[in-house]
Amino acid sequence: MEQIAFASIAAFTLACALGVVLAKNTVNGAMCLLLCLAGVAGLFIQLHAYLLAFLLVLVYAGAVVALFLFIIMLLGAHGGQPWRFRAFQAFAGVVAAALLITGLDMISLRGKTDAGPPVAGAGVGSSLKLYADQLFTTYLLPVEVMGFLLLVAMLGVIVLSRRPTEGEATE
Amino acid sequence: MSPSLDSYVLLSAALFAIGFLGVLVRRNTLVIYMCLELMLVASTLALVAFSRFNGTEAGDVFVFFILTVAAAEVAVGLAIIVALFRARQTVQVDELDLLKK
Amino acid sequence: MDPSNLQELAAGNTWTAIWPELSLGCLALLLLVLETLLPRFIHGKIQTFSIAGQVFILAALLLDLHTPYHESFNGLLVQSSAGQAMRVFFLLSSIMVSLLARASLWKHRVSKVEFHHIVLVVSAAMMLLVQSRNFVMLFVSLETVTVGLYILVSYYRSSARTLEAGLKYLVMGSLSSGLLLFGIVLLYGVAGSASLPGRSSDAMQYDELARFLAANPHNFLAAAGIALVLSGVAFKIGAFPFQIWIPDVYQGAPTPVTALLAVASKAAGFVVLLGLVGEAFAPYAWLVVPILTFMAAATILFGNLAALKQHNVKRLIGLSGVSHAGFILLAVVSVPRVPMAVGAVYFYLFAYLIASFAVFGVMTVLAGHDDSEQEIGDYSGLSRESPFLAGVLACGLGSLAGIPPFVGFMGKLFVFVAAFKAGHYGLLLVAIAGVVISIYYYFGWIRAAYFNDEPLASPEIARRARDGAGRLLAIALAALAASSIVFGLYQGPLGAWVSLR
Amino acid sequence: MTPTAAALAVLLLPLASAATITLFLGRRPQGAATLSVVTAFLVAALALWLAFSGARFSQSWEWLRLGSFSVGVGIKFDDLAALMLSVVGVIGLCVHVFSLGYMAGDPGRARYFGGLSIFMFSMVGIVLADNLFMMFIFWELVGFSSYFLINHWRERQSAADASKKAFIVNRVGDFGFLLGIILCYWANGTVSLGTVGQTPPVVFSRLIPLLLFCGAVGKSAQLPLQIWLPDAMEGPTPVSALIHAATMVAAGIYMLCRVDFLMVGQARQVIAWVGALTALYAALCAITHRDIKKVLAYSTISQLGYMVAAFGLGSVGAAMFHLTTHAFFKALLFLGAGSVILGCHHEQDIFRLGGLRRRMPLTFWTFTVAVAAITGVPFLAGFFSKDAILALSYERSGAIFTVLALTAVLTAFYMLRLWKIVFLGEPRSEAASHSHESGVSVTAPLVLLAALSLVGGYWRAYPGGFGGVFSLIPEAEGAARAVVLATSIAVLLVGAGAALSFYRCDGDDSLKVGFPSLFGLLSVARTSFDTAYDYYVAKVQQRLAMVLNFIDIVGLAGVVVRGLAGATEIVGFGIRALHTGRLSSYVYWFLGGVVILWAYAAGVL
Amino acid sequence: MSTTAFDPLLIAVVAPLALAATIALGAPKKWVVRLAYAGFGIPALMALLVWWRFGGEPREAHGFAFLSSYSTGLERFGIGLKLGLNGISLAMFVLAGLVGLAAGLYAIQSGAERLKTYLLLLLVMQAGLMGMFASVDIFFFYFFHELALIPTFIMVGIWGGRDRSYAAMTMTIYLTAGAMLSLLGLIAIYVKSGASSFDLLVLRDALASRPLGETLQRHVFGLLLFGFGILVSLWPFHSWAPLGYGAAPSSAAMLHAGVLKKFGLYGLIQIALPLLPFGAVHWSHPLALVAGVGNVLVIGLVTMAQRDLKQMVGYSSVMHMGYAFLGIAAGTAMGVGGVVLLMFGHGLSVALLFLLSTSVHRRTQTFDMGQMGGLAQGAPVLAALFLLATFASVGLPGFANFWGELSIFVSLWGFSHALTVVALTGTVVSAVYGLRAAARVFYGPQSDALARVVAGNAPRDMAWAEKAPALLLAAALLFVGLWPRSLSTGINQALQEAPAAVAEYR
Repeated sequence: MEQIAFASIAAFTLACALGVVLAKNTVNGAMCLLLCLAGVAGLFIQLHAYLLAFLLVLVYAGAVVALFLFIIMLLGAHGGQPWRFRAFQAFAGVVAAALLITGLDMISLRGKTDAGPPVAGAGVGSSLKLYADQLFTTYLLPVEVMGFLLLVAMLGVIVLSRRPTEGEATE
Repeated sequence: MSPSLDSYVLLSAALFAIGFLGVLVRRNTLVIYMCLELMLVASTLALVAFSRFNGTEAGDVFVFFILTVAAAEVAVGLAIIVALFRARQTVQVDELDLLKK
Repeated sequence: MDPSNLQELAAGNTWTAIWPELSLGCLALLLLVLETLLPRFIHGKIQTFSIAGQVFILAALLLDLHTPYHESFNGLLVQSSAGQAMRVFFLLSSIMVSLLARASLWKHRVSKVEFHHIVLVVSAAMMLLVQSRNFVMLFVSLETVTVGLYILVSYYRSSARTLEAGLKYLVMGSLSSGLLLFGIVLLYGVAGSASLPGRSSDAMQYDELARFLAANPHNFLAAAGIALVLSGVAFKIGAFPFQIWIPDVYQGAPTPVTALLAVASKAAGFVVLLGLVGEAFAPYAWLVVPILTFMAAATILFGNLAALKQHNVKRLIGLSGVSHAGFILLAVVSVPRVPMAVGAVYFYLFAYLIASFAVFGVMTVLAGHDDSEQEIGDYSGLSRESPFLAGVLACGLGSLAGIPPFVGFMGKLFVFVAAFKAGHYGLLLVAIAGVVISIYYYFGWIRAAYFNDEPLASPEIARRARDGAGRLLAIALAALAASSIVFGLYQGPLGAWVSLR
Repeated sequence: MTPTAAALAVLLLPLASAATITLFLGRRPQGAATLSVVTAFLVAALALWLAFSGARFSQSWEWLRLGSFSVGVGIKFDDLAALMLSVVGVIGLCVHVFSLGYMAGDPGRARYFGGLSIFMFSMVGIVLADNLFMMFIFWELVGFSSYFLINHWRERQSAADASKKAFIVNRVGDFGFLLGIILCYWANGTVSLGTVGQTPPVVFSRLIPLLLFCGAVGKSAQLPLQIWLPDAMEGPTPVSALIHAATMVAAGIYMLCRVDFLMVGQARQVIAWVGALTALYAALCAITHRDIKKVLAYSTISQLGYMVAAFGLGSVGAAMFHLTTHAFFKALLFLGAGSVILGCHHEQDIFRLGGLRRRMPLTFWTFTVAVAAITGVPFLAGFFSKDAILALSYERSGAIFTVLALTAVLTAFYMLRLWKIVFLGEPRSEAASHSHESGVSVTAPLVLLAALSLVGGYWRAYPGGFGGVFSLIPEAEGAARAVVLATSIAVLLVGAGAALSFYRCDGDDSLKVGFPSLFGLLSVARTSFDTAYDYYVAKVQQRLAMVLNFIDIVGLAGVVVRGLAGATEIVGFGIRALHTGRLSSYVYWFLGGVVILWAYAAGVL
Repeated sequence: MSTTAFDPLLIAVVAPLALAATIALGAPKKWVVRLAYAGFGIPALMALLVWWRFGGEPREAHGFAFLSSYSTGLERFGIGLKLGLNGISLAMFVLAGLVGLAAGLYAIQSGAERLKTYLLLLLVMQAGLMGMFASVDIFFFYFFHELALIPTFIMVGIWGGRDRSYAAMTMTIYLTAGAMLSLLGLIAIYVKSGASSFDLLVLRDALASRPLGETLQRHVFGLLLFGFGILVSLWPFHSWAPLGYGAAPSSAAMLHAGVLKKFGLYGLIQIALPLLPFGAVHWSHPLALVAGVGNVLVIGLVTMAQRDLKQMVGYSSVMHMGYAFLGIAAGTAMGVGGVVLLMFGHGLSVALLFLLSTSVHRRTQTFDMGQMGGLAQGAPVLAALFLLATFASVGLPGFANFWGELSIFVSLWGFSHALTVVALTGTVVSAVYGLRAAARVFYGPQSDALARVVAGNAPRDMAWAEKAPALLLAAALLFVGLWPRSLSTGINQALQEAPAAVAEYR
């Protein structure tokens, strides 16, 4: 049962991921990304990381993809630019894909983890309490740094997207 | 029987590769950026799987940081793309070649 | 997890150990506060305040240089004398960047305080980065640095070039972060694997990982992970083939940011690399050393050859920086066999800091509104218009070229000795070829500044050369030029201190 | 004064004089001249005192030591050196005094006398040297003084060329000389004349003597390096007398006599033949020349050939004896010629002179003595010495005897041609008709040398004796004696008679008029060496130099160096072009990097 | 190892630097020249002083005297400023002092544009030269060399003649390549000796008891040979020399060709031979062949083909370096001692020739010998000095060069007969080009071209300011030429070890 669920979610996720890459229309691409993330969240749940699945949906689907869509609309960039394949680009793409697949194969074939079944009991990703314990003891410093990171990002967004003020030199 | 760790890792690697491929072949900055996000998500998937199967904790905590970083990065990245669009009226990377040689 | 354990863990967070980072953070916040509190017309002074604050922290830091090697924050960080050295390094660089920004920002109508704020935060993050002994900490501080730099690179948002540079840096940077992250994940996963000997419960920790790797000397997944992590770090230091973004981004970025990228960000990358090569990946020298050897050779050759025909000074300095990364890599690959190579890396970094900022200083002073278009030809006749700037430039370039009596020569000497001790003879020959090629373009630059009889290319540049740097920047530049000679002649404190390990 | 101190004084006085002139007397020609002449006088006096007091000694000081290699400076004063030193001193004094008159009014007098002093120093050095290195040192220095003095009139292109030629040709000879010395050093471990002479020297081949002989070939103008000496007549005439007739050119002979103990039979044979052929060849050349000094120069070469032949035939005595007498009469000839030139306002073409007998009687008579001496009129100096050589050759080698006898005929022929055309008949030019005898400083040396030419052949009369040398003079006995005597008188009569009867005192060369083809042949023979060398220098050596220069500049500095730089630059351009500015292409670099690293990690690479 | 209160070596190094710094920091204009006089005079005085005292000075390790050391903070690294002289370095030290003084005096009166900077750079160069030969620590030996080298490039670039930019660039790249290779060789010795010290005395002790392996010696000596060889213009790596010297301003050319270039030879003698005797033997034959045929014969002939006076001097200097290499290849005390004497003599004579070439140029406005002639009439002193310099470089006895060449030739026979012949051919060749140049420039009637340039005015002879440096050099040439023991005794003492070690392997 779990196998079937995994297989179907995995297939769905992969398909959506491919959709992101292949979609002509940017909006469709963003929707594919959203679905793909949902798939990953599903896998998280299968891995008992409920909290993380929730976070993923919340942060990614709720914020990130929404932001993407918002920007796409803002810039009017959804009008799907046609795929402009040139022979060289196509060739390079095929080669790249081949190389990546080879790399994947090697990882999967030679890099077997030989892991047994999942360790019993839920990980920290499953409950908010355990998670918070970790975050506010061992990983307190990174959390603090993350605060600064977010502050910087916020300032950056403000600075960058403010309309050029009067008299600011433009080219 | 539950799916093996290897299958999760393989799936994550595949997602990662697809993301990379997207960065390679697409010319639309926004799509490229989405593909980059896809790569990050692929990493989190492997991380969670490893944590689960190995019974270690750090991975799960790490995911939190990755998600936060990704959000911040997206915000900044999109701001840059917007600013660039304002300056150049395009989101196609092929048209961005003021800096070369 | 019982509460007492939590108490214990919380008590492990010895905040005093990171007082310089905290002070920098506070200073950064203080800047924002001052911006909102103070009236608009004295906002310019906030920049000076920021510099003064940093100098104060630097002074305090210099009083507290020697620190025994110890862990803090439950092993997330490690404090040591080398860490102190790098704190000084990043402070120096951020002071210089602030000074340069002060000279550069007024040419653009952009918000100034935020710039300084971000520089401070980025510097603090770099300090944490080089002290990290845990991949979570590493990633978080690295991303803080990176996100900060995304913003800084695109800071002159009205310039299409700057934004293009920003986008390129953004995409390449995110890509490399992705590679690094996936590598970390692979390592974490394989090291936690229950079926392998030496399983580690917390493989994010360097020492845990090293223990696991030592027990599994030829694990494929670990090797793949290491390769990916190295790719990510190689992006930071600009090692071949992950250096390709450098000239474009350096050219487009505001000059102070270019300096930050070229010096601090690169140095941070190298110290991270040292930590990885020397500690976390030490058992995998069979993999790391050949990869880095290849990278070093290719980087030296590529950087120098690409710079050979480059006329844009920012691209040139970027490409020359690539070649310097190659030289430092030469020392890094020697680390597994020769302990003194670590000292060589630190010394080289300091030499590079001194020399680079001297050059960037002159570049900033001479730069107009659009500083991405400065050519070597623009420097012709500089020595007549401003002997001071020309002298500083000559000291900087001489040091970069590695000729005595400048400090850069000592840096190269240490690196060469280390590489020779480690037996990398072929690499040394490549390095020598690189030095010889590099002489060509550094000399071309000096030639423009000194030998050309024609006046400066444009009256504007001539005016800027005559106006010179502001007083603070001039003092800093003079100090850099002087120290490039003094430390070349008398390595006393620097030499002893850097080779403390 | 101890003999050693005296010898040192002889050596160093001229050096001191030269130094003083260079440093302080450059603008005071009179002072320079006086100083130089006084020095020459002191040198002559001390030299004669040393020679005749019978002091014979040797002493040496180390001058340089590097490892096992040591160069000494020392004095070896034996009979040979005493004889040579006396000759140098006397001739030197005569020439110095003569120069006072000859060079009066020349603006470069100070330089000239400085040069003479340097020459005296160098020449004395050769004479006194007790080892071959030291001899080589002074050997080179005389070459330099010769160069310097030939070049005295430096605004003349011909003087500049001649001096250069003299030095370079000598260098060619010295090339062999030095090589010979080096070989000798390695064979014997020393080149001290005393040490090598006492123990049986190791002469591992004919090479050493022949190489040393090269030095003599250059300095004494033997075939095939004789070309420089006629050109050297560009220098002032006293210089020609002193350096290019009496002393320096004879140093080659002196040197050979010094290293007599190194000689081996086959080498001697070569040396004898070179000498004999030189004697004959130079005599032939002398016949056709119009320049009074150059005729004398060829005569000098010819006589030097005699001496070399004598040495080659095995007699140091005969060679040195002829050297001594030749020094007297050849110096006299040159000084006489100088007197003529001075009297005739620097007219040197003999066919534009004539009739000087009456206008310059003293010069005429002394010159006549000299001509008589060189042609071997009995009981004059040349007669004895030439006889000795003829006798020697008669004894040792019939072929060489024939050659030398033939040369003697020619000598008489060209000398009397010269004598007759210059002094007899009527003046054939303005200059000659206004000629006049010069002052006492010019004539006094002539008289002194004439006296010496008259009596110089009676070697047994020399006070103090140079037994070490003169006892070695061979004397023909019995029938041989008669044959030699007859031959020498016969050749004199034939040669002199032919010249006197054949040449007429008019403005043209009778030989050229009478036998144009013979004259042409002789002229071609005379210039053939120069033609050949000029061809070599201009067409071979210079072209080779140009080709190598081309290769160096175009090939090495151009193609290789610039080419390498260019190739690097092209690579630079290529790499620069990799920065396309397109993000998408940059991503491929990352992909490439990751793939390479993966491949290496997987062991594929 | 005592640090004496009065250390003439340190003074000789520091004085020019300190005065240069004073000038750089803005000494009043009228003081600049006076400071420069002091800056060149003090090292020369110190050099003469140590020359005078050297005989009576006690010898410490390996024949070195005047030893003193100063810390630069890198003791742990085996680097320290250690000064001292043995007979070989004494000769070079004196040479540097004298040529430096001459070059300085000549520069002061040259009236060059931006004279202050010019003098400043020359002073730095002078300090480097003095330090180079006074250093017992081979790191500082290298360091001082580079310190002197940099100003050369700059001077060629700023004050050079035609093609100066290209010349400066070529020179820089060539010499950097040479310097880097030799640095690598020095590092190799440092690392492989096991002594972890750059102190030559320590290295000698260490390697005497435990010599490097033969393969290693071969490689390291090869590195040093090629590195130093490029610096000394070993054929075919000589292209920079005529080009650079042709373009260099006179004082820079004097100091570089006269003194700085000897760095490579000095390094081979003082470092490579004693420390790597087997390597020396291994490389001696190829070295001798290249130097003999390439430097002496080929470059000798090339020199003959030159029309440009300065380039000719440059090429002739390349040729004479061939003799020096031959002496080193011979490897005996005789040969190597000869090289030291030759370095001394050649340094003086080539400096003199460059000085006089510039003086000629000043009067004729050209370096093209085809256009000159008859200069001796107007400028007899110049002519006399030029003749003297020419004969000195041709190897006439009475000048310092002669002793060097003689010893080299004699020693060479023991090494290779054929090459001795080749080398001796060089003496004829050098006479040809030397005298030809003298004749073309000074003798014969005044050329039309020259007459046009001077336009009726007879060229003036040298004034005292111009003459003094030339006389200084000439006097030194003659002094050592007449009294070679003044140097050879010390040189001989210093050559007790190395040739013996070389001989062991031969």
